[in-house]
Amino acid sequence: MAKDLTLLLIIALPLLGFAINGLFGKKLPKTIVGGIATAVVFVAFLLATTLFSGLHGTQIVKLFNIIDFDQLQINASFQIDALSIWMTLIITGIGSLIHLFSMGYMSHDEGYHKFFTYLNLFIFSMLLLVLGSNYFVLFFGWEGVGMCSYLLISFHYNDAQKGLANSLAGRKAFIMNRIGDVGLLLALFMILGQFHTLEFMTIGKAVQGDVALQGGAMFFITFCLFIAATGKSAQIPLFTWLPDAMAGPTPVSALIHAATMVTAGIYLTVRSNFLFELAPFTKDIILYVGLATTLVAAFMALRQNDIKKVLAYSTVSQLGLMFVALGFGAYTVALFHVTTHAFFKALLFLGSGSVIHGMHEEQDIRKMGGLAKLMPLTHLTFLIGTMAIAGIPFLSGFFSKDEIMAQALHHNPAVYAILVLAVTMTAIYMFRLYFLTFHGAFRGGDSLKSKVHESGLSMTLPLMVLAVLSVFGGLLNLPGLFFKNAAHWFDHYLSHGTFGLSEVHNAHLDFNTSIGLMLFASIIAVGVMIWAYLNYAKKGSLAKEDAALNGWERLSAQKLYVDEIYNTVFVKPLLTLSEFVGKVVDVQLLRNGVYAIADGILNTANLTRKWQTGFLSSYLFWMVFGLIIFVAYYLLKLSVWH
Amino acid sequence: MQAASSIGTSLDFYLFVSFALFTIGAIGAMTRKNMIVLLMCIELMLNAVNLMLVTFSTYYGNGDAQIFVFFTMVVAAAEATVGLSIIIMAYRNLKSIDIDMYNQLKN
Amino acid sequence: MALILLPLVFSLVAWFIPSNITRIFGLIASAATLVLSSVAVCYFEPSEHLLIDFGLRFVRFSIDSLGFTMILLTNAVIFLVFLSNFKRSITNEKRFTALAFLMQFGLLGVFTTNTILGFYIFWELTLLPIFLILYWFGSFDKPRALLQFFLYTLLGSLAMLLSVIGLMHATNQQTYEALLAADLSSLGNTSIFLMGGFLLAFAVKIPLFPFHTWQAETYTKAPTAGTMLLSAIMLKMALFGLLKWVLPIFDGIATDFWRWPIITLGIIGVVYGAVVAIRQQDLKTLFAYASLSHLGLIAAALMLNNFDTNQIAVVQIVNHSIVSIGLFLAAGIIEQRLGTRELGQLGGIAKVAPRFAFWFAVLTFVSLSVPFTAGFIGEFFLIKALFSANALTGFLASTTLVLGAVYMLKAYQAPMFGPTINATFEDLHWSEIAVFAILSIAAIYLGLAPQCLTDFVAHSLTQPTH
Amino acid sequence: MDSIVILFISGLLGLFVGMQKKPLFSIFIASLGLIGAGVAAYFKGSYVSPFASYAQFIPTQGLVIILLCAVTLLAMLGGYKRYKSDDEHTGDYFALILFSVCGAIIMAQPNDLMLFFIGLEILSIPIYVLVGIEKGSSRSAEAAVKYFFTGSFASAILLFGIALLYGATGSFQIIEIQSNLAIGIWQSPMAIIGSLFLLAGFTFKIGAVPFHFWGPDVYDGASNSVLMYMSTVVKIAGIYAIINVFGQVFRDSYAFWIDLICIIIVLSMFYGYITAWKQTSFRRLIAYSSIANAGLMLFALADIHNSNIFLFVTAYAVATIALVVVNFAVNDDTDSLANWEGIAWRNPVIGVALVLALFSLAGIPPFAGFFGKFSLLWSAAPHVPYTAILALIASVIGAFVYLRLMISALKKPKVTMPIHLSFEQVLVLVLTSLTTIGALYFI
Repeated sequence: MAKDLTLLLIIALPLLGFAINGLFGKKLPKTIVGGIATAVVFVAFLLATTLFSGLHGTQIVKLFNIIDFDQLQINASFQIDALSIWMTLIITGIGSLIHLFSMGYMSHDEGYHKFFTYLNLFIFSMLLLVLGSNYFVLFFGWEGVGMCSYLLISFHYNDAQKGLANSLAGRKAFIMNRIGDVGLLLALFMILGQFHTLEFMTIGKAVQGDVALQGGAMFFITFCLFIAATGKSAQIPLFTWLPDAMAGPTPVSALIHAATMVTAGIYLTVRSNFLFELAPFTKDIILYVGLATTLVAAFMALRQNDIKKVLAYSTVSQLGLMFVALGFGAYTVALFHVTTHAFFKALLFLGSGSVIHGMHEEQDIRKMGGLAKLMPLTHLTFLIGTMAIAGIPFLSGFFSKDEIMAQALHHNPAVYAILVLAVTMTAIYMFRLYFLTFHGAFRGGDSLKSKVHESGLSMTLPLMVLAVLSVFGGLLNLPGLFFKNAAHWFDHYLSHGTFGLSEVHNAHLDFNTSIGLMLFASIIAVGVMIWAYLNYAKKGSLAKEDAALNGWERLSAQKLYVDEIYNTVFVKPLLTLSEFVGKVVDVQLLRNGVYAIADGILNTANLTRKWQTGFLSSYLFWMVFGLIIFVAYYLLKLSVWH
Repeated sequence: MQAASSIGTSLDFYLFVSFALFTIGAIGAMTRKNMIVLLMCIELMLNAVNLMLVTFSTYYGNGDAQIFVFFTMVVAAAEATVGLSIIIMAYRNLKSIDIDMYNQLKN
Repeated sequence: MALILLPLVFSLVAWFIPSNITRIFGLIASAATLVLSSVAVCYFEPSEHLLIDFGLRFVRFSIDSLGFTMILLTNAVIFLVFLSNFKRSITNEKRFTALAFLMQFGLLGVFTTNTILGFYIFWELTLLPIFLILYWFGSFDKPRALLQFFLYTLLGSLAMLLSVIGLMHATNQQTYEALLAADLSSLGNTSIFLMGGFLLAFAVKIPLFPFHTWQAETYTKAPTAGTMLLSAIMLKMALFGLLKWVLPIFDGIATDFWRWPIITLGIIGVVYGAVVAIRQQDLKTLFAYASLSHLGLIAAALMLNNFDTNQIAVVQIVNHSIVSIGLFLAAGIIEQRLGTRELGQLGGIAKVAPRFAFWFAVLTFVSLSVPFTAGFIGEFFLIKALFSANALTGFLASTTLVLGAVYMLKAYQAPMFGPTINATFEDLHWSEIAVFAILSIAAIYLGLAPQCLTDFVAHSLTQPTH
Repeated sequence: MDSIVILFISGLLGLFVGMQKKPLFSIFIASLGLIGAGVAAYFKGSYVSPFASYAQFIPTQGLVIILLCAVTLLAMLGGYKRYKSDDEHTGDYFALILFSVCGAIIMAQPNDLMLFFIGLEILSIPIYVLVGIEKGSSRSAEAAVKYFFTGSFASAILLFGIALLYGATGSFQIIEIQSNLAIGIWQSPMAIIGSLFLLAGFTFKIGAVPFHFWGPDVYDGASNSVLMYMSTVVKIAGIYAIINVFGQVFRDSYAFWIDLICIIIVLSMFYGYITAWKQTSFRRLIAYSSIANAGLMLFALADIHNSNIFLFVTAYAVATIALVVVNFAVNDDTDSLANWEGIAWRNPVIGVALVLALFSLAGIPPFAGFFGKFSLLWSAAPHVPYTAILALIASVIGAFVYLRLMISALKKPKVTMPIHLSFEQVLVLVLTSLTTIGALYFI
């Protein structure tokens, strides 16, 4: 099959699934709805693998013109290269697993067909985002995934207790994303102003090696792009929506808010690497924002009690880590972590979904415990995920994180030190989560305990697949010290197949430092694991109740009060402003002002009508008076006429 | 427009008289309350005009204005007729010929 | 010819038909005009003009591709108004039917006339039916609000009348082509004043920022059909006038003089409308301010008088018509079924009326200009044009993305989601679904293929000289 | 001349016929006379189409006569119900009206100030009488007294002006006056004072500020049927007289005089419309509206060479007649605006005629009032742009007044009892409505 046709099929299949489910989903049986939705994504994945295997250079597929003006042409066209196909593989691969999982997870939901409709639409938008060959198509997908994210977060808007909260969370996510979108929009405008095109390749070729471009314009463009990335990828200051987005069904969290959509910001940065390379200052900003995010989010995760919230903050933290890598210009490293993170975070989310499903929608870890026996398969896979993210040696997370640490150590030891802190905290909260959930005594009450059950095959199968990937994902990009030949496969793959990346070279540490680094990381991870085991499993420590929290714990549990601060600094003033402008300026000042003027004019009638006194003598007097005034005026005028 | 008659220098005098009469009439019309007096004042104004017309007629030496004077007199007569009958009708209604009593219609 | 006169005939006929078939008549007759105009478009060569001359002195018609676009839009809007109100008592009224057709006639006249005085006459002609519709079917408790709308508009259009007179005197021409050819730059400051007169009329109608005070009040108190007519098509007359008449004719020092003042007002309107909309409790008021925000953007972008932007502006004009019909229909549906539009008194409708929830959501997203809808293309390119003219205006204009999300989502979520306050809610009638479906399809079609529209209208837009 | 003769004879005839106490017969004779006069005027004058292009609304002699006759006919028919109720005097009333029209015709087209003055008095004196026809009513009596005294006072002022002008120029012939003024005499104080006195007399007739005082009181006190006549014919005749006289007198000193005209226009329009807003009586409202419209009419003087007044006065006259006829039908005794609520619903003819008339007065296209205003401003605006702007602002206030009236009339009525209209009232309303729409001919 021709490549372009394959590509179009990949994009069209989810759309087809969306159309079928959207139009007829209500009348079809649930298995067929879910089956179709899963199948289209899976077929897309298979097609993507064929593209992957036959990948050779960059290829552009043009579909049609969106806008064709004299000075501006924008096409709906797509780009096949290493980066886009890799992202496609992640999206469709993990996407199909999550679809499969959802068939089980959502089986009792009345909005079943709607859910799959949205999911397919999301996959479609996401594919547009990563496959587009220009910023416009990317923006298309960018906004599209935002919309789907909104729809899916507020999916359970009818819920009796949480319906309103769910919809508010969706709204928050949408608005926060929109702030980022404005950044992207402005960046696009500036790119258009600078290059008169939005095609990646054209721009890339235009800027390549052109050091003269380095400076103001590039800074603004990349800065705006980065703002967009912070919106989508939940970085400071726009990260608060992601934890709230956990209001959505868990598969959504896994797919959108862990594996795919939130990495769009990283994709954008990698895709625009040639621009960022010209803006070192922006890269510094990225580095420090990423660093701050990863630290802050990890800190917040320490004392969260909602199983999904912990994972959410963990996601924010990991994304921050990726941005640190980007800040160092280590694009492939960041993308490597995107990949492994997609594996284990999807696994963790699905695992938590399985737990929540089994616990009948209970998400509070204080009500869990001892689930290891009740849900063995889930337990095992969750453990693997936890170990992967915590950086237990030779699991996928170990390698990808290590790469980032290595970059940090190479560039800036201080950053490295902070990252060590963040990584340690990651291990702490993840094991805390794991042990509190799966070990110890069940705390949810007996009636619930009797109902807890292991999930069905459609849910556990994806878990197992993802667990395998989480374990072996690291093999994609082994460090050079183990297998000389197989090492850095991913680096090569990306940097040779993606425009601009071949220009960027990652730092490689020498042998001893690498070994030392890995050893240190392993010690931390394993040490934390043992500590957590002792503390939570053996000693039986439990999550404290809110009232018992001490100073730093409270800060963590209350998320550093960021939401409150935003509320006071941004939301409240905006609402007050709106209220003020609406009531005072608009109604009082403008509208009533118009009325007042009108009334003022019309009320002079009360005055003018008094002139009509009713007395004949006064009429005659005024007539004469007017006449005299006229005469006087004209005689005066005559005297000055010449 | 040459002065074609013997009226010559005394033109100003005639004009002054005419002005004076007109002003007296106008002030009278404005200040007096009795409708009959009002009517008379207006007649006075008309006659002031007549005087002026005749003056100018003499001054210019053509007869147009004198003919006009006749018209004015006729009109004045007609006005007086109508005016008096209106006053009578008004008197029937309000039992008064004080002009200030006629003050229902206002504002 | 029949294209223009048919509505007038229908308007007269409507008085004399039995009242029990009025609503059918309205629907069929408006459909007929729509079909007729669609057929006419098919036979129309976009690069040509269709001249229609009744032998009148001041009014001649000449339909170009922009005119045809607006004709189609008008006829479609009128049809949709009839369709969407099919279940309401208002379409059962002869008076409404007759006035709506009269309105259509006036609008068609505005969009097709070839003489400047004709433009003014038809412009004012539309006031008569809308005034009566608002008065008869609206809920104006005091005549003051109604008068405010009417007289505000009248003040603007009288200023325009003066400008029309001045323009005709200054150029000694009255047809569009002749006015285009006339050299106004020699007039100097006079041309600035003349353009100012037009702009005042347009600013009131669009409406631009300080002249918008009539809008919210009128929209709220008007019947749903009236609001639709006003917002979906009548206000477009001003944008059309700007695009077709004022900008090309006054291209030169007058446009240069007024460009930044108007853009400033437009951008203020964008931000101001959005900010005010956030806190509104009445659904229709909220949409009114949203409209202020959207139209400010179009007006501002139009003032750039850029060939490409003007084409996109047409897309956005059509898009705004789609959005406003849809949103005001939704507000009307809620009001009709529940008797209130106060957000605080609404909730959980989605649960009892899923079909309504779905279509309302679609229209909400259309108005949020998400991808695949015309608004996405429109907003993107309009803001782009503003941005390249001045980065600050572009930035301010782009805040509409965020603020728009804030108020639109509120407007959607507050009544639809959350705890059910209103247990009974009759779901959509087929006629209402049809309206929503047509609107959505149109929006998505334009979102994917705006080029078909921009190419079509490009023929009749003049390339500015600067 | 033919027209005047015909009118005079039919007036005389009417006096005799009136003794038969057959109102129908009287109105038949009177109508015949008016129609005959109109026809005669039509065939007499060298009729040039005034609408050859929009720049040429020059009134021809015949056209004014036809207009005056037609408006009088409408007013007479509209008020017929009142006239016939007093069948002893029906013939007299019609005779008075016909004589008065004679005066109007003479006055409107003068070439000689003497003739003009005679015409003016012939027009006015019958109206003094007509205003007082409600013999038992003190209001009517008061109106007659006020009208008579202010009117004859104004006549005296006017006459004084004529005398002064004569003194300055030595002639009553307008052409001669013009040619004499042209050689510089216009700068003599006597000519200026004379012109001002003359203008005062004229503006009194059309009722512009500050010589408007009689208007509201007299309109209020007069009966509806007389109001129809005097609010229209007098103004038409007056404005044409102004155009014809001052078009010549001011010709060479246009720049000198135009500010006075502008002041009068602006004062009249604002004063008229604003004061109309607070009125509770319909006839007073019409009076103030007519003051404002008098101001508008004076725009005809702004462009002396093209005074495109015809359309405007026609539109004004038919709309006013329609309104007064409606008021006559619904509201003869109390004359309160409150009685207007919902009347459009109680009779469709009233509804349509009312809406058209009010929109026409407010100047909304495509009705006659708009074309009238347009043709006026078309010539005037380039000469007096700022006044035109002020006038348009005032027009908005005016629209307030008219639309409030309409809103009141369109309100759902409390009383749904249909209003009965007599045949001739329906006829008048239909004719006025047709005229109002018929202005579309000028598009």
